Amino acid sequence: MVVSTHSKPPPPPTAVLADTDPRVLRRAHFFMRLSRAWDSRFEAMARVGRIGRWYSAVGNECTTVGTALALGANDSLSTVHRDLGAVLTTYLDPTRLAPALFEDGDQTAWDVLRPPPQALLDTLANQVFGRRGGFTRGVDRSFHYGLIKPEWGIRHVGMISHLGAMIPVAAGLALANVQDGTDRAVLGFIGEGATSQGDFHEALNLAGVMKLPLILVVENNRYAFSTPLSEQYACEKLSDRAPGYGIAGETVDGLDFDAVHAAMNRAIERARTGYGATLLECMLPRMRGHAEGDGSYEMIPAAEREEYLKQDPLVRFEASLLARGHADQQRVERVTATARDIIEDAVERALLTEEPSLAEATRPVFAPGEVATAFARQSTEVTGG
Amino acid sequence: MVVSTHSKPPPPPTAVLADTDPRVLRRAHFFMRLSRAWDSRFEAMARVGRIGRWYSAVGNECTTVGTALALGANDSLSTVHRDLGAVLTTYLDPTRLAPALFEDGDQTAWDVLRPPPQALLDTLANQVFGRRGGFTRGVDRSFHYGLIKPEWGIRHVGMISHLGAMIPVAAGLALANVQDGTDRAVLGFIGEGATSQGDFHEALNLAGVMKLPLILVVENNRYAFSTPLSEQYACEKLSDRAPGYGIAGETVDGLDFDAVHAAMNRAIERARTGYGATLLECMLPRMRGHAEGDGSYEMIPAAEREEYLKQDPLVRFEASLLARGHADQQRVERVTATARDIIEDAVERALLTEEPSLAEATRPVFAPGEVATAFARQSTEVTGG
Amino acid sequence: MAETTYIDAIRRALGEEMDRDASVFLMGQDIAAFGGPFRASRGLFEKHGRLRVINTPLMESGAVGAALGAALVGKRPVLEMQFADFVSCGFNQIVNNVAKTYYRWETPVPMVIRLPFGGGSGAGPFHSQSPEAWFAHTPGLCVVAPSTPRDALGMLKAAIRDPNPVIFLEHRFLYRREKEELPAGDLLTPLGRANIVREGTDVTILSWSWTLHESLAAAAELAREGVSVEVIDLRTLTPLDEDTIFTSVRKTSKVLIVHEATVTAGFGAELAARIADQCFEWLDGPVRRVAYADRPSPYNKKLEQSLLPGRERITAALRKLARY
Amino acid sequence: MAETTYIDAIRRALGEEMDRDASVFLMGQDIAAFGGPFRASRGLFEKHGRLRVINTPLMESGAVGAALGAALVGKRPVLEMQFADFVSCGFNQIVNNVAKTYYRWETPVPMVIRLPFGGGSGAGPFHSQSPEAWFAHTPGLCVVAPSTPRDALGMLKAAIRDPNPVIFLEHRFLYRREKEELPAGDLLTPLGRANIVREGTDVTILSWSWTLHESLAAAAELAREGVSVEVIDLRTLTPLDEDTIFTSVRKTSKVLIVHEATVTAGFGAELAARIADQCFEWLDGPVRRVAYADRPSPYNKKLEQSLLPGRERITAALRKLARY
Ligand SMILES: Cc1ncc(C[n+]2csc(CCOP(=O)(O)OP(=O)(O)O)c2C)c(N)n1
Ligand SMILES: Cc1ncc(C[n+]2csc(CCOP(=O)(O)OP(=O)(O)O)c2C)c(N)n1
Ligand SMILES: [Mg+2]
Ligand SMILES: [Mg+2]
Repeated sequence: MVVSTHSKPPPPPTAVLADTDPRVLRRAHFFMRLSRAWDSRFEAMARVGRIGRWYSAVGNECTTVGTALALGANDSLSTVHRDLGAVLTTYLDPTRLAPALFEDGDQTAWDVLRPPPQALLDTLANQVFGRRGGFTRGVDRSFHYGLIKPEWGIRHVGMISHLGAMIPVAAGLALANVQDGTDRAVLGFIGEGATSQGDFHEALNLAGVMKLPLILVVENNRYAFSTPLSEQYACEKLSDRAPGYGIAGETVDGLDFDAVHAAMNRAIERARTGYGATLLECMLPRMRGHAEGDGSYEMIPAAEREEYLKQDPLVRFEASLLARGHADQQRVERVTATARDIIEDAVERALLTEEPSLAEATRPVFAPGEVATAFARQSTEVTGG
Repeated sequence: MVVSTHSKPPPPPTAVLADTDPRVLRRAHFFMRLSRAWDSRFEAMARVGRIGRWYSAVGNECTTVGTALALGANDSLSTVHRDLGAVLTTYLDPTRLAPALFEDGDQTAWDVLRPPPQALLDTLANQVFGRRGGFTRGVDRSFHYGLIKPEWGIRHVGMISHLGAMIPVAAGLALANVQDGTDRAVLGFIGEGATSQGDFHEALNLAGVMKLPLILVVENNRYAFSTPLSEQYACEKLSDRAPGYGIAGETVDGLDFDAVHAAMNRAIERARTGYGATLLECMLPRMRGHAEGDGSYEMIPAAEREEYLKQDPLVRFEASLLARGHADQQRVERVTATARDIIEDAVERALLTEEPSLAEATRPVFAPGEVATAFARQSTEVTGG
Repeated sequence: MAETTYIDAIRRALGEEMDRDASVFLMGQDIAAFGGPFRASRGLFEKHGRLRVINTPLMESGAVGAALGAALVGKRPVLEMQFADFVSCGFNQIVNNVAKTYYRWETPVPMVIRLPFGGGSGAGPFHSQSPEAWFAHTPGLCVVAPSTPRDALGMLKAAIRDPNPVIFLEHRFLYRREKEELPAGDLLTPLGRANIVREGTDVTILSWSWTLHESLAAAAELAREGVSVEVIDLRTLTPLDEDTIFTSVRKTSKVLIVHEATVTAGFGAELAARIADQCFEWLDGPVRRVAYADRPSPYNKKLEQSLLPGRERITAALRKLARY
Repeated sequence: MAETTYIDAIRRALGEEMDRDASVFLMGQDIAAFGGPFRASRGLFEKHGRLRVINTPLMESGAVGAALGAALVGKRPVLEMQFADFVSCGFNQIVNNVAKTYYRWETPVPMVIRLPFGGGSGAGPFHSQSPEAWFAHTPGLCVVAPSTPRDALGMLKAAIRDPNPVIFLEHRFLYRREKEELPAGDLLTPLGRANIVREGTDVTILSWSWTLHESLAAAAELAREGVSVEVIDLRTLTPLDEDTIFTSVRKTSKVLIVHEATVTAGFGAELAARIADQCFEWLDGPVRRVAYADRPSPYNKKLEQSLLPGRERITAALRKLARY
């Protein structure tokens, strides 16, 4: 880990949590399984052509859940296309969603703030299908939406397709926190491919200069569409870029829950106490292709593919749960089954919901006011439409 | 200096030239004085309002000349607004321009290739004034032109105002060299302010991945317009960014000619032998404001300004010439006077030349061919023009 | 009462809105202690401090993106591009991120991007451009270009208060040349409303910003020749105030569109298209445009002047149209 | 003879020009071994190697700039944007660097930027856009949009050989849907020339790319109703083939402009403006446009279809115009 001495701050907090709190591990297990169950269901639908495209998050769960679990109410989250785990972790109160799996003391203050989990999950499923009941009611797809609900403690900004473009936006969320004098942090995700974009650079440089409470997690799954990392960058580790921005940088094994969670907790601590930003690279196995069935998976050498499939973070996480005695085989199975049932239900319900109303197509491009009114008065609203 | 081990190349050449060749020092002295004389003349004109704007290169001479002198015929040069020294060094055969100052053996093979120096200097002076005789004949200003003349061994790409935008272009010049299988290198310049642009990142990352023979010199004069480096970046040295691209990086004292020239020679050697790119940061004193008379100079604390004025690279260079016995006081004065006279002459001549022909305003936007012909046929060429 | 220049009106608007609403803040290169190259924010850093008058590093894309992030959680950023020409470096953030957010998410993006634009000062191809058409073609952006200190003040205040992204074009040539007396108080100019600056009956001129003033000069010239020209200052380009425009064109039956941007696919084309569609039956002559030739802006002042759509070219076009 | 799809015509053009001229090379994301998402370069990496079929990192601006650098010293780069929507990330390099170089330096910039664009496949707001107007408004760029495999082949070859930057718009919806028999040999389609695809006497349709096909379908429908529609495929937008357009409009006296890009300040506005100026005396009806509403492209296919300017909307507009 490297920290800038440019503006000579005292050394940042580096304490590693000795062992992760079992309550955190229980949550983590549930959300990782929930994320995996969702992917399994959607991959199956993609295979039979029931949905057009699916970007699988299989292999990313330990990283997305392990980092997002360190957030508190009204921290911000900025996600891209493989961050379902972080979304679920940030949105849902697991103690209400799967009460049988959690103990009484497992509910947190933030959980209480959050809305009924089932409704939120249903909205998310609708969103992904582009249905009427989704966050954008069919106007945009999958994780291309934002959910900014301070009253729920949720500040989540989804993506646009242009990769890299959300990193400055995440920096802006962090800037607002600084302006407001809060200690709230921002967790953003990005693939290793998108680190080549200019926006990555401009945002992290700003974060360094302004000491913004931003944690950017690079999900390094070694491929960007078909492009291997040897054609993407030439540094040894992407966290080697952190010193160039005067921010903290770490590279961790994205399959090691404790390592990910501890690194994230260090980063959060730095963010909350004014030491600024962190670039946290998590090394992940490429367990799936770019999008299901687009031919990119076949570009990975077969032996390499097999190697990655063996590195399943869920297998490793559950083995460690069992080994450390935090769960028995029966609980592992119960969590898996419960997660699968919850997702199956949500998907089935979403599939039954209506298509969006056609009126959504021409819904306003402007928020209500003078401009919106003037826009609606134009003849192009009729003839061009 | 850091070199990537990402793709595990053998260690790059690092031999430091023990002491700079006296012929190089003679040239360097002349070009530094030529650059300074030009600035003095233009600063004087800016002060009395005879020219609109002037971006002074005072303080940059040791860096621009010390790096450009390491180039050979058909290496490429990419300059921004304070790189007059590099332009002069690349264009002019000093042995023909100021024969009295050079010995018989001082002319190089490249000098012979180059056109008569006086004509080129006159064109340059006309260019800066926006006159008919300039490279762009009044259509663009100062260093906003390109001079690509392989028959002269000159491949010079000037700037657009958008800072950072020329770095990818320089990378493209380097790419063409690789495609052509030559060992030719590219020297590009950029201010420390412009390193914050996304294009800096995208270009250096490409250079790292493709091992492009690109040397990017950062002229770190500690201010970008009014912005001090503490508000520009938060790393300790900008060369700390090199490891993030898997390229070599060095920071040198831009007032130390031998250090600059040696670092540049190392970089050139790496470029020629396939070890790829170098980010070479030269620390410079801010001896002038952003543009003459724009109020930015006054933003620098007075004590700091004085400090910078004391660091004049020419003073230091001449002291070292004298101390090392490479020149006596008389030669120093002769070089200074000759440089001044050459520039005075060129400027006077340029001031007497004609304004551009009005027809230049509507000269073609397209190179001759189908498209240019179709363009000229349009009615907007008449009614809109 | 003292006269207020265009640039002082901008500064007044920024200052008043920052006083009024703590969520308003400024971002840009060299805008803090230096006050920006045109001194639009002079004094505001001293008053509001470094968290509300933020010097950014030398970047555009990252600055737009960061402003968007702050706007999403309730801030009202006002971002200065040092010159409008540099907005192309932040183009993607504006057209794909900022512009599309409300339609997609129904989350308001209150944000102003100030663009000091235009030519006339011999500043060459990269400090003279008029980029409004790119943004007018992008759904979700309100594009405005006031031509007077009064409207600069009133529209900037309105833009800062509007819940939508506003591209705010300020002509550099007008900054210190246009001045007028402005009363105290909270002066607002509605967005989306054109202004009939001069009434007339024979020809309508549609223009905005610097060319509006040139158009007025040409109209005065034509008046001496007995031709009555109505001059409309569009002020807001998108959304367009069609009522005012169509009513005028239907009255005069002839229209000349004048703008500084290059002619092909400039915003004048859109005006011509709407008029050719909606006013066809009323037209007594071709819809004409006076604009910049399809060329970059040359550096040499005389060359530049030869391309600028100034009063002579407007006058000549008016004469032709009046005789048509 | 086998039929060639639009995308195969693109690949054929790339292959033939690479064979013909060693200075031609390809750059883009995932274009090497993978062949690009649409497989436009399939097989070319194997044949020409990694220095002529270059996978870039995930960047657009840097790629355009690097292509420019190579072009300045005699290369002929053909750059693929993975989707046209991403070209906004390289916008500054295109509009300020690439487009302005020849005017400023008189150094040719032979370079093609391929943009797989357009909607119709439910790909949402960021994989469906039609960005031609931004570039048509930028002096120094040639903007083309072929609608058939024959023209895709001939125009891409001509574009690669031209000494100027060409923005080459390929409609994704046509890639595998349009096919035709193509003879062997060096087929070239001149740049700057429109094509009268269907002759008619009552109304002229001006269109390009996907909407050209929809326009033809609408014209066929109108023929059954006794209305004779002339359909012109612009093929090149800038520079515009005014001769062909004006001759047709002066013949039919009515014109419908059809494009997929959003209506306001789209390239259709420029067509309308030139016609309202140059064909005023011949017009027997308003100049009408059928285009996309001023909205981002919604994700849901039904929503998207409701906004797309397809044959029904064109047919309805034609009927109205014919009756006018
Ligand atoms: C600016 C931009 N350029 C190109 C693309 C096309 N594209 C979509 S995903 C992708 C690869 C992303 O790789 P990475 O960032 O590593 O994420 P991963 O898919 O591996 O999780 C590319 C090139 C894009 N979305 N945005
Ligand atoms: C993309 C872009 N944004 C903003 C500017 C305005 N600008 C011109 S020079 C300058 C400062 C440049 O600083 P630096 O790179 O350090 O070079 P220096 O002038 O110190 O040599 C700025 C901000 C610009 N030219 N280009
Ligand atoms: Mg990846
Ligand atoms: Mg500087």
